[in-house]
Amino acid sequence: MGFFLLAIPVLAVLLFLFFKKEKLLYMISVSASICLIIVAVLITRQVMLWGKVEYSSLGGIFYLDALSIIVLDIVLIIGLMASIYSVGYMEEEIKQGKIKIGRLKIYYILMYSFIFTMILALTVKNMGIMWIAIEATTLASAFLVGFYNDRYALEAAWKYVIICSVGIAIALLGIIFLHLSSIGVLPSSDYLDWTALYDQAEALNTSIARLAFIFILVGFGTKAGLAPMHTWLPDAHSQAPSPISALLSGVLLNSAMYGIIRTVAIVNRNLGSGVYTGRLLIALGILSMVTAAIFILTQKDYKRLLAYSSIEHMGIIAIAIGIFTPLSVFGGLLHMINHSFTKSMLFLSSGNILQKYHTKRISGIKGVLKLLPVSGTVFLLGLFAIAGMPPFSIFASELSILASIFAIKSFFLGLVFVILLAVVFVGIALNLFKVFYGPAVENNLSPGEVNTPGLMAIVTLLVVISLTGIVIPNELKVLITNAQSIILGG
Amino acid sequence: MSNYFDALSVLILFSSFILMANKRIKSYIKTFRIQSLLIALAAGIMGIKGSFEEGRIDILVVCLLIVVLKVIFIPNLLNKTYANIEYKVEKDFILNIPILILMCCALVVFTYFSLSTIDGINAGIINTQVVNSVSVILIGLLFMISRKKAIGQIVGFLVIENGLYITALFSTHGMPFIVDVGIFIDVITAVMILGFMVFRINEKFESIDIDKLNNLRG
Amino acid sequence: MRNIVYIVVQILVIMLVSPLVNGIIRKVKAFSQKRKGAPLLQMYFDLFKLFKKNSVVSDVSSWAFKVTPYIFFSTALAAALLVPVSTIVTPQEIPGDIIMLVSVLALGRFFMMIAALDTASTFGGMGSSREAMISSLIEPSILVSLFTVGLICQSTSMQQMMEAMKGTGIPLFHPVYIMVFLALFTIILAETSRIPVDDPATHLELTMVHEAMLLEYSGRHLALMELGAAIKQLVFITVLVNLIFPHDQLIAITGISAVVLSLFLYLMKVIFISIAIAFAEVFTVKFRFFSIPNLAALSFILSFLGFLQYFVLGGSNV
Amino acid sequence: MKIFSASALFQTSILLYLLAAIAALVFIKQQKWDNIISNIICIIAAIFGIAASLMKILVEDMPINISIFHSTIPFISVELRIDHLSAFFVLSLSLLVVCVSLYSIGYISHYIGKRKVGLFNFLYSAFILSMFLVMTSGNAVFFLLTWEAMSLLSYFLVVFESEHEENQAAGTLYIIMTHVGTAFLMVGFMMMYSYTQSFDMFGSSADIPILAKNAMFIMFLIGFGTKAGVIPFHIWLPCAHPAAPSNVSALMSGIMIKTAIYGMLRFIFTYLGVQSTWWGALIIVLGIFSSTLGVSYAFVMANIKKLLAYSSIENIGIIFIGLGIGFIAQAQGHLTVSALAIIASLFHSFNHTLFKGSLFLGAGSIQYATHTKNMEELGGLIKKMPLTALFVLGGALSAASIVPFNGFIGEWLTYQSLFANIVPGQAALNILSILSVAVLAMTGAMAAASFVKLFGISFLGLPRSEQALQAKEVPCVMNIGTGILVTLCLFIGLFPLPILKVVDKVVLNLMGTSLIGQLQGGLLIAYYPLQISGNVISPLLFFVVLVAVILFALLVIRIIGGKYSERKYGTWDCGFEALNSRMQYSAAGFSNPIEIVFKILFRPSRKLKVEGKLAYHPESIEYTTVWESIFEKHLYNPIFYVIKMLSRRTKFIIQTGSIHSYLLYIFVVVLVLMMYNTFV
Repeated sequence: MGFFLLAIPVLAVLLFLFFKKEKLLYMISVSASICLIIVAVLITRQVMLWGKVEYSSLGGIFYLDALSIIVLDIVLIIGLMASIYSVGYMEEEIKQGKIKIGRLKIYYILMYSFIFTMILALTVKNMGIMWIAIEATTLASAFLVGFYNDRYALEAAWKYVIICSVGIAIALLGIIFLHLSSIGVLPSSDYLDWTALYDQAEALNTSIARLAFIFILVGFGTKAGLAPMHTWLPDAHSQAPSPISALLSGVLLNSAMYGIIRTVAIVNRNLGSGVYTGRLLIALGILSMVTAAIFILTQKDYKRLLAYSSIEHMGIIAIAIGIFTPLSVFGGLLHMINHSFTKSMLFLSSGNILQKYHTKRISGIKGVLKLLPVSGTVFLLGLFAIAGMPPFSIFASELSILASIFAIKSFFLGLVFVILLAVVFVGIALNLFKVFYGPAVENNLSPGEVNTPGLMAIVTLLVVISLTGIVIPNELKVLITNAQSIILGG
Repeated sequence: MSNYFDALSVLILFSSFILMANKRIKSYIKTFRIQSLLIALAAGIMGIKGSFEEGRIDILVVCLLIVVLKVIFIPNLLNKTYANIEYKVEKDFILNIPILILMCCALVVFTYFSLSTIDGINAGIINTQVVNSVSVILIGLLFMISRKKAIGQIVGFLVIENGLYITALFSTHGMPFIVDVGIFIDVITAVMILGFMVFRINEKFESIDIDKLNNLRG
Repeated sequence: MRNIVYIVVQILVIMLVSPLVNGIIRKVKAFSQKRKGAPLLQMYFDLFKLFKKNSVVSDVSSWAFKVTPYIFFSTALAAALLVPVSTIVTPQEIPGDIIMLVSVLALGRFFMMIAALDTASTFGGMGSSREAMISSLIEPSILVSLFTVGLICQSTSMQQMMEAMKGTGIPLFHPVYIMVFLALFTIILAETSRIPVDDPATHLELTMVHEAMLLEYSGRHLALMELGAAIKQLVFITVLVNLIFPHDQLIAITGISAVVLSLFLYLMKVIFISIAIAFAEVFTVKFRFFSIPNLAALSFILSFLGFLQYFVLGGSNV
Repeated sequence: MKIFSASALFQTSILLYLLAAIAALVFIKQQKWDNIISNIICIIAAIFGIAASLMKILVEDMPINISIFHSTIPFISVELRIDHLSAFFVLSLSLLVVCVSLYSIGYISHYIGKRKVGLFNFLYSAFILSMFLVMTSGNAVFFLLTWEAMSLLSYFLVVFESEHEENQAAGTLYIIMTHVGTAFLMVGFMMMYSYTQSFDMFGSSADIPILAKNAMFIMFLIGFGTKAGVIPFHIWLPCAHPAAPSNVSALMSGIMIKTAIYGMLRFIFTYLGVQSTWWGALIIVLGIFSSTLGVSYAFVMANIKKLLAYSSIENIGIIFIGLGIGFIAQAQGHLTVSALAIIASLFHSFNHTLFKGSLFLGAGSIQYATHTKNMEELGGLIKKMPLTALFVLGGALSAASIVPFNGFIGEWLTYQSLFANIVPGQAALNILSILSVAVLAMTGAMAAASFVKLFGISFLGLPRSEQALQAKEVPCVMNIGTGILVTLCLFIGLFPLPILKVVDKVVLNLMGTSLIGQLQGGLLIAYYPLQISGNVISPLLFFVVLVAVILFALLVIRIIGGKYSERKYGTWDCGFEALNSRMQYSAAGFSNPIEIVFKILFRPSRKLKVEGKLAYHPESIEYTTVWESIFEKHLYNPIFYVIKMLSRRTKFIIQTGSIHSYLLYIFVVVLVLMMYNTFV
């Protein structure tokens, strides 16, 4: 089964290379995504059945367990949504003359390479290869960020590649140190194998493991958008085409966070407590939330605003992992899922707004609910959702995380957490709510939606996040609980 | 044996000092080539040693890759890129050079103290080689910070990669082969992408001065 | 039976005495101005005449205008029922207390202010607006001063308070009551449209408050409004005299003669206060409208000081 | 499960609200039917609600537990627990909903074809449902969930007429304030969780140390205070309530802000238990500020709905004063006084629901007929809309706490509890109490003045605009809705005891102390005078006396003056040509004296614009007064300004656009973390 996971994107990329017709490209893309989803469902079932799935091919580096399957499923679902959305989005871009068919081809090739690298990162157990895959995601998405090829896009892409590569390089240093700490403990065939590292965690060299954690945290933290290494994120998210922004925010950040979580599990097991890693994670998490709050308060560009909100939520997840109790880890993983869904929904619907108004500046937009009744509504509700209003799902996970903070009696942290959430909400409300109402702007835009497939995608996401705010399927809960015990041990 | 490695690691560190002291693009590309050569040398010695003692040849293969890619291909590519863009002679660094060199010294000291927490330092597991190579990484980062030109940043990035590689080499005698190869592929792709982007930047901004890329703020 | 006697006595006394108070005040003022002045009973004649006159009603006005005189009058009379003139003639229980008293008067005032707006006349609006201000400013001191007395007497019912005050000797020598007395006296001046707050004799647009609201009334409506105002004035005077100058403890006898004696003493006290009010009117000038808040503040401070004397500063036993 | 148990009735009611919301969406195409159907279902649901809550309070003593659903997500569940207190608030809600929904059938009809009626009705029913659930929720998380849902839904209702800029701004301000308030609640709930390991708000708080309890009290006070609109957290209220459609304003002002009172009683009074006297003192201070400032602002407003909104702040202040006394007395162990005070505040909150509901509905009728909320454009409506005028007058009298309406009874009880709370020897508390008395007195008088202004300027005199001249009486169904509420106001004012008995039962259940001994009487209790510790009032008797006196006066005058005859003639116009509407006192003129007296509060700035060449005969004079809101100017704006400045400055310091600084951050973080590792 696992073979298909990697084969389908590769196949799709090959097909994109050969075909040239617009319709055909759309079809390939959507059907590839659907196939991936089917495969994912089957593998998820396997994982649920056996706890983990291992493959012997290529030296047995492929491995899936509850933690990776959660992130993987997010990748594939958001990937499907993005590819459905892309159909309408790209049609409109071509109609507006912004891009040509040739560019469309490149777009799809890069997009599926991007998805491929992420799948790879999540399905291997060798940390070195995971690192390679994560670095490859940067490279695959670099041109997607710079897709529009103007000054801004180019600038964003340059910063994206440089900062992420440097950050990731530091992560490699961390991985080297982790490797170093295991020398003499693991047999050479198990070098860098994270399951082996985890099993033998108590025997690792503690002082090196601590150092390794620092470098990995900074490295993957850069990719995950933790402040102050977040600086590439708002630029890249705001300049990329909207489906790509959705993928970056909803998927890429999680993959990087996945790397951190794996390391935390190993290092905490080695140290015997979560205090050392917890302090660092919480510090960076709070810093991310503060940064995001400051930037959201007076943000003038709505895609950047959403990007900063991603930083905030990555901070929240980092805090949750840092607390390192069952409840907090559960909340953190749930939050990862919820954030991905909500944020991709927001980026996708913001794409519709962008295509209608041709501006990313908030001040240039008025009367969204009139012009784009569906996307506007989804966007508005999504803003409430992302700010943590019930009955949307983010509220539920934030509640768990907050409860876990208070359960360990760190009131100051809890207070800061709540205040920052409130400040972010204030920022969103102050800046963005005005775009929805009032008459449509004077430059006689006609009301009506353009992206029908996209609407399907975002409405589906809206339904999902509303429902999962109240109840999650039992299977998911089991998966998260399994992942939680993978992280916490025992 | 380890004396040779100590000496090599110091030389590599020294080469990165020189890199930092270089004012012009052409000269630091040259310094980078020399540094890569030193690394290839280290890898070669280690590889020969490995093939004699354990029968591994993967380090040798990697050594070959280094020679091909880092000593020959990438510097040439950078030179070509540099030659292709119209380039006016401008000051390329932010702080002045003596200060930067002093900062590099401080970094080495800092790295030493930072790594001294490791149990058993200087007792076989980890030693001056590692300190030196980690310092190279940090110096590479500092180099990126201190250079305004796009090519300077690429070189800085490559120095970081070099530092990483020798860290791996000196501390763990090389990563698993597949990982090493993967890293190389990544690096080469990254450099190619960056090189391509330098052209674009030159096209759009009429300069490869990275300071001009400051439209996306706040 | 007791209740019916109470109601009859109360209504008779109040209705008969209230115009007299106006007469006395006018007479004293006339004397002070070296005039002979109108007869003491002039207001009775005026009312009688007005009852028989036709009413002229503004064609702009609505039912609110015509209903108001009746409501105003009846609230004044109902208020009078809450304040016994004599503690000898009392019902079993008065179904209302000082809070109710204030609220009942507020009902009358509410309608009076509305009626003034009903005619679309400039003066009406002016009077009503000014009345709104004065009443808002004076209300706190009414309640605080009455509350202070009530708290000492352990009841908010006027009847109980009067009963309790009988046992306090000469209240005016007590720090609490002297403050309350001064406060209540000021309140009377403000509430009954006396100089220095208002001038009942004026019809100059700049100074009118109460009169401005009555400007459009005529005939029986006017009579009811005038009578109501007079009753309201007497109610306040009664509150003052019966609380601060209790007299029934002086009466040793019982029976009808005691009632007569009590009422006579009451009348004397009312006349005394009327003369005092008249003197106050004679010796002051009308304030600028926006100086009235100072007066209100004064009366509030007086009542508040009275409260402080007992409940905060400790005071002596009362 | 018995069919006729309170529990079943409650569940039916909830289901019916749900049905109403769904029906509103189902019939979205047939707007007319949509409106009628969903409102009628709401009415039926509300009637069930009334029955259920009465049954609960009067018959059943054990709290009802309804556990509907426990989610797979930690803490999230749908769990109801209804005790007397919940039932009492549900009673207020349901009563109001019956009338407002009746009213809505007519009121919303003018949206048909112009706006999305189906959407409106969906939001409307869901909003009611959310309030219902807030009052009956069984654990803190579900409370929070429904609380936020309530905020969200009411936000959408506030911005429903979103084409006006000020409505959008009002909505944004509202949602921000309420969300920030909720954040404080959240902290409070979380502290609860951290000490007791559960979100059970009916459990014991014995494990919470006193310091934490104090902190939680502050959190709850700010959180609920924001929702209640208590000064200084009130700034959203005068913007949001007028912005919403009038039936929604009636709900928001009438009952939504009361959920905060419910919350305070539930979480502070019963869960935490009153720990020290300063809690109550703080609440009283807030109450004093709210009632004085609220009513002062109300008086100067020319916008009817703004006036009503500020009046709500005032009434919340009065309720707070009552609550504060209850808290103080509870802390001192004077249980009877405490019970009296809590009864007073609950009763006043019930009354406020009725009269503020009716007034907002009345304001809605005015808006329906004239399309304006501005008093300066109204006048003379009493002849065009006699019924509406009558109802607004009734509501106004009640709101001014004048006998024989219910507002008075509530205020009387508050006075009585203040009275009982003053004993020699506790200096600070006595001063606070007597200040409350003064404040209540002034508030009463100024409220009366405000409502004279509201009624007098908009209904009496000459019409000030074309719309007012063209006004027609609103549909009968709207007047029925308003009328029921006003009749109830009068009825409760005359016969306070039945409903007081209900309140007493609630308080008995809440704190184990009751005044029932003083409120004895069987079926005929309605006719008994109200007696609290020896002080008696009988509004009914007063009313009878009033009527008797009027009849008596009529009789006497008839005898003396003979048959009544009148002559119609114009109002005296000072000798000018003819009376016109511009010669009347305007709303601004009416409130001018107070405005000048309280200059320090309003800081009015006046502008006089004179047009025309001749100095003494200008063509037009325009006089405008602008008030400063001291809280916005001196509290909120500076805070906002500082935060925004900070944000704007830091933004460009952090995200400079220069890649070098970005790399520097990474560099510094690496060094710092390495340092951390060395030293820790």
